[in-house]
Amino acid sequence: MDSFALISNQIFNGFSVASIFLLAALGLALSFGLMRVINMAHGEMLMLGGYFAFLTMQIIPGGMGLLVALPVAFIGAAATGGLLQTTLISRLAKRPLDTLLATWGVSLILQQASRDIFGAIGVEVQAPTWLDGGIQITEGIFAGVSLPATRLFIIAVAIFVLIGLTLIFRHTRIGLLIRAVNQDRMMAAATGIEVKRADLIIFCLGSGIAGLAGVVLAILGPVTPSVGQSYIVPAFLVVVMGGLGSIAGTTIAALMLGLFSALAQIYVDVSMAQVLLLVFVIIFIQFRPQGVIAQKSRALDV
Amino acid sequence: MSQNPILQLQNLSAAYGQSQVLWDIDLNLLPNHAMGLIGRNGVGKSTLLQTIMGTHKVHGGTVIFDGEDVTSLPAHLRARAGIAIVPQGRHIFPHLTVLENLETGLSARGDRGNGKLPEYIFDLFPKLKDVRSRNGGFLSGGEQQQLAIGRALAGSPKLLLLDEPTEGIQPNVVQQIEAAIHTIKTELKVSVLMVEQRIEVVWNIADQFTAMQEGKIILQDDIANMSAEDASNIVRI
Amino acid sequence: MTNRPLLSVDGVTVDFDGFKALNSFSFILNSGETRVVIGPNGAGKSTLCDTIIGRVRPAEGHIYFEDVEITKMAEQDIVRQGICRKFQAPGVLPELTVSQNLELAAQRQYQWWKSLRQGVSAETRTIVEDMLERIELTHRKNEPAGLLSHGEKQWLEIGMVISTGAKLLLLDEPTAGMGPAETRRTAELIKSLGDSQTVLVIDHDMSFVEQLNASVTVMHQGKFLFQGDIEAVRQDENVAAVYLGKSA
Amino acid sequence: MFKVIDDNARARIARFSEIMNQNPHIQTLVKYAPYILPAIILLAAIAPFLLSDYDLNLLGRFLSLSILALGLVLIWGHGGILSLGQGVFFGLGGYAIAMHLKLADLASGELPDFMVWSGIETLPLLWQPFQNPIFTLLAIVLIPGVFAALFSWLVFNRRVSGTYFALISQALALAFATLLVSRQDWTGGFNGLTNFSTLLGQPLSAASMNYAIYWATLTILCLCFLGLKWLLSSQFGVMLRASRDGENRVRFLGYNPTPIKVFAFSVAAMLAGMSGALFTLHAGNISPAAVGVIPSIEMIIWVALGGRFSLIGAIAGTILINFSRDRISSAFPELWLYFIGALFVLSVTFLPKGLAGLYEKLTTKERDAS
Amino acid sequence: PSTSETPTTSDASTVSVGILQSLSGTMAISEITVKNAEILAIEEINAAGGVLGKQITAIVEDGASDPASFAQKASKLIENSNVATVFGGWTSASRKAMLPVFERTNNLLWYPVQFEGNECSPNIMYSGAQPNQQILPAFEWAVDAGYENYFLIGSDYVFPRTANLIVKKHIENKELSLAGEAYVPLGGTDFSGVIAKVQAAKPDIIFNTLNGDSNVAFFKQLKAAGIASTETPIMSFSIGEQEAQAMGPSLVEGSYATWNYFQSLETAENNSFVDAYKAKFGAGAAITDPMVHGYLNVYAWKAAAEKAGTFDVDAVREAVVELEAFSTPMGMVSFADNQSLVQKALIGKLDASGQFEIIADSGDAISPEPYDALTFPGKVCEL
Ligand SMILES: Nc1ncnc2c1ncn2[C@@H]1O[C@H](COP(=O)(O)OP(=O)(O)OP(=O)(O)O)[C@@H](O)[C@H]1O
Ligand SMILES: Nc1ncnc2c1ncn2[C@@H]1O[C@H](COP(=O)(O)OP(=O)(O)OP(=O)(O)O)[C@@H](O)[C@H]1O
Ligand SMILES: NC(N)=O
Ligand SMILES: [Mg+2]
Ligand SMILES: [Mg+2]
Repeated sequence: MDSFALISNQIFNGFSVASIFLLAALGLALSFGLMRVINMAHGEMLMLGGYFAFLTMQIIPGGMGLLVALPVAFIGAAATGGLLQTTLISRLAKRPLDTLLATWGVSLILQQASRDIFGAIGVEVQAPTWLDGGIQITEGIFAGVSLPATRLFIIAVAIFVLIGLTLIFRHTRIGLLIRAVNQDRMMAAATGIEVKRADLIIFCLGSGIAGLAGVVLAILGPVTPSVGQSYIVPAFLVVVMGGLGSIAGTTIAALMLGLFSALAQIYVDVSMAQVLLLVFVIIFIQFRPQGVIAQKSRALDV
Repeated sequence: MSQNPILQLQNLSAAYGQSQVLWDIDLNLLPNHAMGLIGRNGVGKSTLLQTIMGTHKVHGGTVIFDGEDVTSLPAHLRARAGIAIVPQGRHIFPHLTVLENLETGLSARGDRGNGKLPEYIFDLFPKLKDVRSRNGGFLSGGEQQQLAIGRALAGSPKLLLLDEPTEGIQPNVVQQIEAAIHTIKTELKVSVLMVEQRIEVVWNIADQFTAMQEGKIILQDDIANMSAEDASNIVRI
Repeated sequence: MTNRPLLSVDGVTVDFDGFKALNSFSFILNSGETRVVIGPNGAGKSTLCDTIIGRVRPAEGHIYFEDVEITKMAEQDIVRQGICRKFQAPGVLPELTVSQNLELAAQRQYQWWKSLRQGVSAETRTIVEDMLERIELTHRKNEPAGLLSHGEKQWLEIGMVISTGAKLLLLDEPTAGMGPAETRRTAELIKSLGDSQTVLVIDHDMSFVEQLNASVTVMHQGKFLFQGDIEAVRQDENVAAVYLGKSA
Repeated sequence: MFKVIDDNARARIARFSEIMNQNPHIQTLVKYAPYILPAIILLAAIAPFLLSDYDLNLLGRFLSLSILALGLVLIWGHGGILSLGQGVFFGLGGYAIAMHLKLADLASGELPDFMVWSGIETLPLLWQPFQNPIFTLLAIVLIPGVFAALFSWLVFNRRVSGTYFALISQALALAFATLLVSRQDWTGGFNGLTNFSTLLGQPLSAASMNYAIYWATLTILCLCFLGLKWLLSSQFGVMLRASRDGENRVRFLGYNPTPIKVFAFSVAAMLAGMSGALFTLHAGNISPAAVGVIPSIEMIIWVALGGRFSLIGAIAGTILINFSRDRISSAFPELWLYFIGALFVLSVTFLPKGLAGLYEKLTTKERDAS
Repeated sequence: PSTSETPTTSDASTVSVGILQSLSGTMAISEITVKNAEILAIEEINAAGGVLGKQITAIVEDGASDPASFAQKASKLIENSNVATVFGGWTSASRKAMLPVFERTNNLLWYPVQFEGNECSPNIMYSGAQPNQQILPAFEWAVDAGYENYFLIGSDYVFPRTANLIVKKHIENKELSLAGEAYVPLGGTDFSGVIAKVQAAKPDIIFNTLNGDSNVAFFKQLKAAGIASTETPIMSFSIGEQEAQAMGPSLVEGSYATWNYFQSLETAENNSFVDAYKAKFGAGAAITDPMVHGYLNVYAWKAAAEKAGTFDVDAVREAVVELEAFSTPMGMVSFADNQSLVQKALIGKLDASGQFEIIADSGDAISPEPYDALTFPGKVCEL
């Protein structure tokens, strides 16, 4: 296999890594857009998704298990996220940085709780047989490129989520109301929108998506109490790069970071690639400090 | 005057943190009436409207709207009960288009209505039709003001709270807005509570007036009883 | 010295995704004069201010202040040239006291290391005390500015802008939300500035404009429409059609 | 926990506990408030004669950490800059002194042990200046300061702040720890640097050395405290708070908020650097585990609990949490995470101004009542 | 866990010892099992009458997976609790952090885990394998089996890096080839880039020094990428019975590991140890190499103290290395003069039940060499 195949492989890997970044970051971006709040326990929603997948597959092993696990993890994580939102985050509505810290506390508690429940060592979800194999290209210029089915599946999940979200936001009334809350909470309430419910919906939705990401991670590796932590920092960087609350921006940022990370790994090791990822973001904001998709407004944001 | 008031404030008070800004406000507004609320800067006029709307917390006393005690209702439920506000500073949703801004106003109808914008909004403010697909944040002040009123009307309210609707508006549009408010009151049968600095606007539209000073109501009467002298005293020339 | 151009705006076009908020607009302000700019909502008045102060960058044209081109300068550098602007929505620093807000404006020591000292100079203090009197906020000087009402904030901000000692003040709707009494006092405040400070005032309140007794420029759709004193403006048919309406 | 108590100290302790016992009410707390601080400083100064070696060492560590906490009051409380990456600057200071200590122990031509087993043959250029103690002392302060200035300038100059800055600084902590681990040949990797024997020619294990380091820490802490008090009450403090509340407004008054924030951030980083160096002396080692994401965010909770606007509160919070950690994690190791997690949630939710805010509230209420 | 805050040496009938492992944090899962084994040994000794006529009191402290905490707690145990000796540590980082504390206080640490060598302190007893007791025997086995092209992958910390440095020297020395070398941050789970490199390099065998959970991700993604362990065998150095069972044996079945002990060892001593452990800590428990080292450390300390007739550290230390070979679950072992354990290396192949089938061993017990002569010429252990 030549270096061309290595690069092609890494580009493909980049898309799959980007899909994970995206699934991990979307929920963050949504609630950040709506409430200016970053949920530091978002990584634990991924973790929950993983454990829900594990539990589901204990009950329904085999090929069907994974397909059932997806909705189960979505609902489970969404419910947990909803609980977190109503009990804690809604109390801190006007103090975004404090929310960040409080949710970090929640993250510690959730990690320790899952350590007590499931043990510190990872549990394992077995990928169904229909995800064995993949596409191996043996001829032509892409010879040597292999597209494992698991990674194709991850990309498919991300695309599915993106389409769903776009439909909701652009073409439903709920989407409009959520965008209104996003922009002026006080006024939204005065026009008759139930702001807290919009928060709750977004939070559940975002957590649910993280739950899906957790299932996806479970196919790739162990489900551990700290599984969310390993993806959360890149997800934060995606949010930073994406621009406020924009799905398109988040998607583009995830793609850029995923591809950058994968391509960097051709030349440097994983550790250095992580460092370069931050350098990349800092350079990026020199050019586009408002993120990939900037929202223009005339407000003097004093 | 056998009618029941559409809005009744009893002993209402409000505060920002430790500092109280409204003291024992009593006020009655009759259906299909317009009331002008006047007073110096900082006496608490905006706070009073926010407290009626429910976007500011009631500290004490009661708000009765259309015969029901709404004191403990959150803002969105008061909106659905039929209160609408055009706040000071307009608070347009900057990244929604004009049309979308108007559509958010439909939420106040809850499940009522057919989800369509009432035509009269565009009759009142033809300009909005021209800019309907522009983002609200890009409109000029006057355009935004019209949009804010339109958005409030989209929910078919029974009571419209207007906080300095002519602030920063060009003179001929002020006339339009005045006319629009008049239409809103007389033809759409919406009661109006309006904070206004321009005494002539109050004069032209309102049936009653209320003057505030330092968080208290100091005078309340029919506009017909207000002499020019009163007017100038109130605003303390 | 009143006839030396202080600010000249030369053929400026501001383009918002195809919409020209300013359209080859030119404009000259002489040192010491007070100029009122009026025009319909959306005519581009605030955009003109934004452009002068560097918040919006023109697609075409140049802006000179005392013969120095400021078209592309950083905001704070434009301010340091001697231009200060009041925004339409009041922008005071909510957690600083009223005095501190004014001190910040008045002391004009822009290098950050010069702030490494206790207290403000006696000179600054005098300016601030004086200004507190003028804007009638002496009794609230030690309260956080965030506790002021909308109108009081407007006054504070006007006070801040004047205290900077800027040669050119841009006042965008300084009387918005003020009653007749306050409006009158604002007009007096502006008139009391004398020749040392050039003022550009934007407002819709014709009685206020009248009190200022200054020359008036009328804008329309990003362009120049009319110039003259208030009486001439009142007489002009075009202005009546697009702006003043039947009465006023 | 009391070891040696001479008569003098006994008398002072007696007086102190008298104050505490006689007057359990807050009102008297107010009355004695002016004496509390001097009393605490005095107690801290004589702590070497009161505490066991182990507890003294702990106290020394926590006082070192307090220096970092002071910096957080500056940037977070007064500047509105939430940095989740203070561990980086802490680490830079810690590694700087650790590099010096490693080199000081070696005969010339020798290499630190970990370089040998990482396959390095000559001392890297990066290490060479650290042979010089003066350079090292400067480096402890200046490297974090300059690096922080560069980093924060890149971010603040592009007007990126608030939550974005918090997230970027967290990524910085991750990147720094990762880099330390992956450059084992230069940094000792995951193990970090440890096993130091002398400081400025004196053996570190001597008891007198422990005392000296402790007193040095206490002195530096007091000086930093006074310096920051001055800075916060200066015009710079006003500008910093102004930039926190209205960055654009400040800009349109002709000031550039970027250097103000950068300077504050850099000062906090210098404090963190000193803190890291002193901590390394007390702890005898520095490793990536002390500087990464998790330690960095724990630093925030010290200040959140103590009070983000209060210098004293920050010191109190730091000492309180770290002592509880020593006690709780020994007794109930698995409870510690629940405890610190709950502390985050509760203190941030219910005590936004921390213990200092609570104290203020109680005392002003009392004053108003009387 | 049994804990105590008060010093106990004044009590004539007991002697306290410290147990210092991570009971929280990422390492807890592994280290708690070692703590359990150490406690088991202490209880057995107490039940049999104690040591030098005294009952042993174990004071357990949590190192919290953090080197600075290990150092702090070590000095707490020694200086506040006055323990006679300490059993503990797992990561090299924790050991390195504790070393100065033990040297300063002249106490003794019993360290139970395989490590990278390059260290010998008079205040530490190293019972875990030195590189020449684990890595090199595995390499020699691979050479004998005819593998020529080696890919080295490890977690990014000192043990993998140093172990691989040694392996690389030996590969070079034997004129074999290095297919690649890659490190992933501890706990890392994204192997896409590494696997692409493995695919590109086509090695004969992979030497795996990944730690903990990273292994699961690595094996899974390897499988997903279509690299079967039958074609490209993997030799692991940190996968024990516990890890294998948690990972699901099907994932790692057929891969190799090298240790000094496997649970599957069929000896009477081992069977009784395994039974005793399971009786106390649950039938499902997996028994691993570091646990046995932790367990035998306690017995070695007892024997040495009895030989010396005192708990005095210097006397005990001298006595340990003079002890006759003694019987342990892993067979007869003794401590060499450099205070490391003389022991055999075993190569196991993982079966479907999560146990290792022992397929080769080093024959004789291997003398521990802290410094590999080829990689670090001229370095010797001077105590
Ligand atoms: N967000 C706030 N926080 C604290 N105090 C406030 C706040 N907003 C207003 N206030 C205080 O409440 C008082 C009343 O303010 P309000 O805005 O209701 O006055 P107003 O009558 O509407 O004034 P204006 O004519 O200027 O709009 C003011 O004196 C002000 O100090
Ligand atoms: N950022 C922007 N993007 C797009 N259009 C904009 C933007 N800013 C202003 N506009 C448009 O430019 C026009 C001029 O706006 P400007 O605010 O300058 O008007 P104005 O004369 O100040 O009006 P008013 O008297 O209502 O304050 C308006 O039609 C507005 O919609
Ligand atoms: N010694 C080890 N495995 O860290
Ligand atoms: Mg108001
Ligand atoms: Mg304007």
